[in-house]
Amino acid sequence: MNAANVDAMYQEIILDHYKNPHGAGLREPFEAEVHHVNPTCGDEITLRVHLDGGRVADVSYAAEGCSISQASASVMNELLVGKSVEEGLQTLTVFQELMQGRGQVEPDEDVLEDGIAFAGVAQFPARVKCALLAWMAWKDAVAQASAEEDS
Amino acid sequence: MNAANVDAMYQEIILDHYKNPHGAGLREPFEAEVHHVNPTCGDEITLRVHLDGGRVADVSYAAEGCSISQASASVMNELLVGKSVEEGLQTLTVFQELMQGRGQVEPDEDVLEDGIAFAGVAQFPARVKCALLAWMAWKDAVAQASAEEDS
Amino acid sequence: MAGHDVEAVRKDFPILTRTLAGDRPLVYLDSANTSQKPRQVVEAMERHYLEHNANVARAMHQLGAEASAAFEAGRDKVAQFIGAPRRDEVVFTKNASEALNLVARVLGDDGRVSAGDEVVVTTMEHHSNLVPWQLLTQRTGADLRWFDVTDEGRLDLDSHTLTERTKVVAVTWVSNMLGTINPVEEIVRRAHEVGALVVVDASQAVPQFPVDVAALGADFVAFTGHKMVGPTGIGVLWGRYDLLAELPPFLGGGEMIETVSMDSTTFAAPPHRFEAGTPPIAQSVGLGAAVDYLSRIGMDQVAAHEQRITAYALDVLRELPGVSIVGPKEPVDRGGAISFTVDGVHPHDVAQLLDSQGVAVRAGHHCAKPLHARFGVQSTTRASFYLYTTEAEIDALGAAIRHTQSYFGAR
Amino acid sequence: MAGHDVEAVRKDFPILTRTLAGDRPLVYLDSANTSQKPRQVVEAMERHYLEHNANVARAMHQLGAEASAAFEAGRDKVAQFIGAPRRDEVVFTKNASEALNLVARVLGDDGRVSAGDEVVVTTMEHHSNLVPWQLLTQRTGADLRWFDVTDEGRLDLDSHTLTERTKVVAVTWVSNMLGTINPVEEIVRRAHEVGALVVVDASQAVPQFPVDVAALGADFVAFTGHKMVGPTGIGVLWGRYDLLAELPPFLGGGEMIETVSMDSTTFAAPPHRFEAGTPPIAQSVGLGAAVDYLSRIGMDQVAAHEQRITAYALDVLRELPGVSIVGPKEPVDRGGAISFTVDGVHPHDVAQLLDSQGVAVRAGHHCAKPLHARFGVQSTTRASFYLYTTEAEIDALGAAIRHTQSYFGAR
Ligand SMILES: Cc1ncc(COP(=O)(O)O)c(C=O)c1O
Ligand SMILES: Cc1ncc(COP(=O)(O)O)c(C=O)c1O
Repeated sequence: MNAANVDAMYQEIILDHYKNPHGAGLREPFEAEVHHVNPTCGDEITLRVHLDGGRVADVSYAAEGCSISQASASVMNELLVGKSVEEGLQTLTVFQELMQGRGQVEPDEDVLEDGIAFAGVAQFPARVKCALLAWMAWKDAVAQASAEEDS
Repeated sequence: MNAANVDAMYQEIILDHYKNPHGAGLREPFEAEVHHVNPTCGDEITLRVHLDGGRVADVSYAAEGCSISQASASVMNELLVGKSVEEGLQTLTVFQELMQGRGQVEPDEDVLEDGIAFAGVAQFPARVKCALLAWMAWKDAVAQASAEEDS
Repeated sequence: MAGHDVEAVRKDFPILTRTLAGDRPLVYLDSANTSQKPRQVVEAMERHYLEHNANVARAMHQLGAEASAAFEAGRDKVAQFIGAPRRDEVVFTKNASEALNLVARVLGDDGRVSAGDEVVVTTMEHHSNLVPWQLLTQRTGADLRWFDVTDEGRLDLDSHTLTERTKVVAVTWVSNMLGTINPVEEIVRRAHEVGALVVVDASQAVPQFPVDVAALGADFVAFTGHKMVGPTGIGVLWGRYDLLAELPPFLGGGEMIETVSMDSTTFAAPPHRFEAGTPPIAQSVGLGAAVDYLSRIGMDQVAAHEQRITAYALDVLRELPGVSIVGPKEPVDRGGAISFTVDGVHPHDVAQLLDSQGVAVRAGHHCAKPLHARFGVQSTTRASFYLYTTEAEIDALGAAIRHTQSYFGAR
Repeated sequence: MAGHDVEAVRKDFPILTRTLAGDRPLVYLDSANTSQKPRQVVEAMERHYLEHNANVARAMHQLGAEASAAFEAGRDKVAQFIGAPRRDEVVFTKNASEALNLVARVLGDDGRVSAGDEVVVTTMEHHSNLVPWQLLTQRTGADLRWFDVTDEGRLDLDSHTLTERTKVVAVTWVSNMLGTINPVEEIVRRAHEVGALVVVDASQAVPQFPVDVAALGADFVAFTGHKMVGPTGIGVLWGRYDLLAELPPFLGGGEMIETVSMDSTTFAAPPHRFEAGTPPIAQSVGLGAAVDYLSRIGMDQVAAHEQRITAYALDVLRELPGVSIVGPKEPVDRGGAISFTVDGVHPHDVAQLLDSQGVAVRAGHHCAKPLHARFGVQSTTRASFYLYTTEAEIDALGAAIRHTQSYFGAR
């Protein structure tokens, strides 16, 4: 957690996503909207998913939070839109493993693309929740939207 | 609080009063009856006072407790019955000072008579409440009975 | 497995080498009241305060991360120690009493106990597992009922019948007065048959034998740090996660919220929902160290030692004329607390005389007044044992009782 | 009187000599979250555990007498420290949050707050002095109202009018976010005029300046041990004795009773009525040592030092371009917590970068979400000071903020 580690956390990629978030904003249509909060620090996200026959057609969001949580939402949008829900959930699992690995997990660039930049965050337990906020919101929203579709 | 001190607490006088309590039992008439409990150890006393024109005509009681609390009720009965309420309250003050003096107060035999035997108890903070239980009950009962008389 | 080395254990407890007034060595037979603490536990807290102290959860700095990790490690250790399926089923409270009150309050607030319902306890309960239920039933208009005990001090499960009206059965696992170990599994079975929740007061159980809350099958289990070689100021409520997740909060404040506005508030998931304000941080570190200490010795060993010492003490006490044991006289389904009376000497006077010989026991109602009433005594003297208790100390107890008898008899 | 010797004080706090990752010395600016502990406090608890440990009140043996005396001495010291007219007005809780919840619960249970009544707080409250009142008003059907704050972060006493309907006014003495010191005496005057009770959250006050509860005139005052160089696991509720004596219990259990039967129970007098179960014994010893420590330095000195350091820090922060202080910018009626934002950098990122320089601050909503909403920010970064804080540490804060700005600006 020294200066070097901070640089490992604040990768160029993360700061770029933070400054130019991908897919930010709330859009129509959507099947589910959720609001998630990180109670420790107050970071918040409102997130909508639009599914189209088992594919993630859109993930739109309004997020308020630190660079890590914002960049994570942006990277997630890039990764998930266009994928099948199933692939998306697999990606989430891989990302979650990376984040909860305390810096011991080697990131898989084929699956996570820009998401590998978060490897450094995994060394900061207090910030892992920031990186996962958007993903957990998406998981929740997808579950709701799928239940909707099925019924 | 060594063996010597225990002997100081369990004075012959105290054990005598314990074995042959003075004025024990609940009697009529009475103007007030109270029930006091030492919550720490469970010692209990039910106590009645009968006043007669500013004099303590009778103090009757049913007590359940250790040798100290029982002997104290017995000594108190001896000391108070026949005295004026005012004298009784003064005696109580003197006794209380002795008990709360942590063994530093010289007992006044003229006022306390057999009560001076409790000087040793004052060295045992946990037992002071035992020695005071009956006295506090009497104080309470007298207050109630006097209020009664006045009204 | 090697036997339990009491002498080695005693070296970890500096207080046991103390001498008291009259140069008498301390014979500490009051562990059911509170246990002594080994150096390891005290030093873990000292190190925490002097090297890693910070507030938890809220802090992002390095000290905060260290303190949070240490605090949550205490929770992990406790969860593992009691076989909790999930770490977030372990709620830290200030003591067992708060844990039990927490359950009683939120069941009422949630409407799970209301007018016409029945809450069932036993006459063997410590006040801390009785008064909260009295207050709950008074607040809600529910009825309080109880299982009675037999003359030998066993729970009489025929003395009350659970029905569909029964919403909660709250029972102690081990009586702190009688030493009786209750058939908690059987009670759980009967309670669940009628759909009642089971709250187990394990304050005297968790310190003394291996506990597996998952195997037990109860809904809530409460215990307290200071009786298991841990610090004061921390207790534990274990609860089934799905149940905790449905229940409303107990205390409101920092760290138990999800989001707050002036008008409305949503609450965090368990366990944090039930941990308002700054938690017992150093105490969790201490309790974690306590659990490590007990685990290193092995709870099987602790239990076996307690069985041995209790059997020995029952033998010694039974042979003393004029001494009557209140509670089971055989070392069967029985923990290491023995309450007794001495003919002609009030329990306080017994305790005082024993103390003058260096023998520390408790006298009084042991926070179990109804149980004393049941046995027709106002108070008793209680000797209780733990992993550091020796047979020599039991012999000292016997000798001190004889001294007491002659002291009061001779004068 | 000699001035406050910060360097001498720092020697008592071993943690302040720690170095963190990257060999950076610790700059601890998070004392409003929790204070560090001097050796004297930690050692007092250590000695207690290893030499005098026993349960209190219930035990008649010598260790029990020692432990009880030590525990009750903690109460005496706290009572004297805050100018309590009676020692039995000091109730020990687990933290300030429990103290505040205790009052809210028992006022509701007692029917002193019921449907149609009004409870008044402020938008400046810590969640621990807001959520308990939200829960109370929800349970009872009473209304929750509040005083707002001005743009400078001062309480706007004209924003709400107290009436006969107002039963309770609950207000923080010092805001943990803004640092504002509120005119509590004036609030007490207005509240008592309409017959309302006043509950003061003094969590940030008692650690920082001399407090005299008798002079203050409030009905209840709550604070917490860990913010005043004391241990975690202990808080204090001071209450007027006559009021405490009228109120029903909060938690039921051991030590808070007078007598118990299965059907009915009567309760002990204050403070014990409100202290169910084994109390925070070692923590009272620690808090007593903390109070001794602060008294030896002198609360006047502590307050003067805080004023000096806060003024210095306000100067440093005001001069940094792109840094905005949220709360009073002048060191007038102001405690030593300064919340601020840095243009273009999220508070968590600020805190993280400061931490990488060894500077420990807090970022987030500081358990004051409504107040952040009031100022249109989701979170802030907060630096807070105590008797061991030096001007060099404030300079380090300034330098670390500049580093943060260039780090995020340059990349
Ligand atoms: C103003 C204020 N009130 C209440 C509290 C709660 O204190 P505790 O967390 O010890 O319950 C705090 C501290 O977090 C505080 O700053
Ligand atoms: C059986 C039982 N239940 C509950 C308690 C209460 O524990 P605590 O005082 O730590 O709240 C005790 C101990 O006093 C106990 O023996």
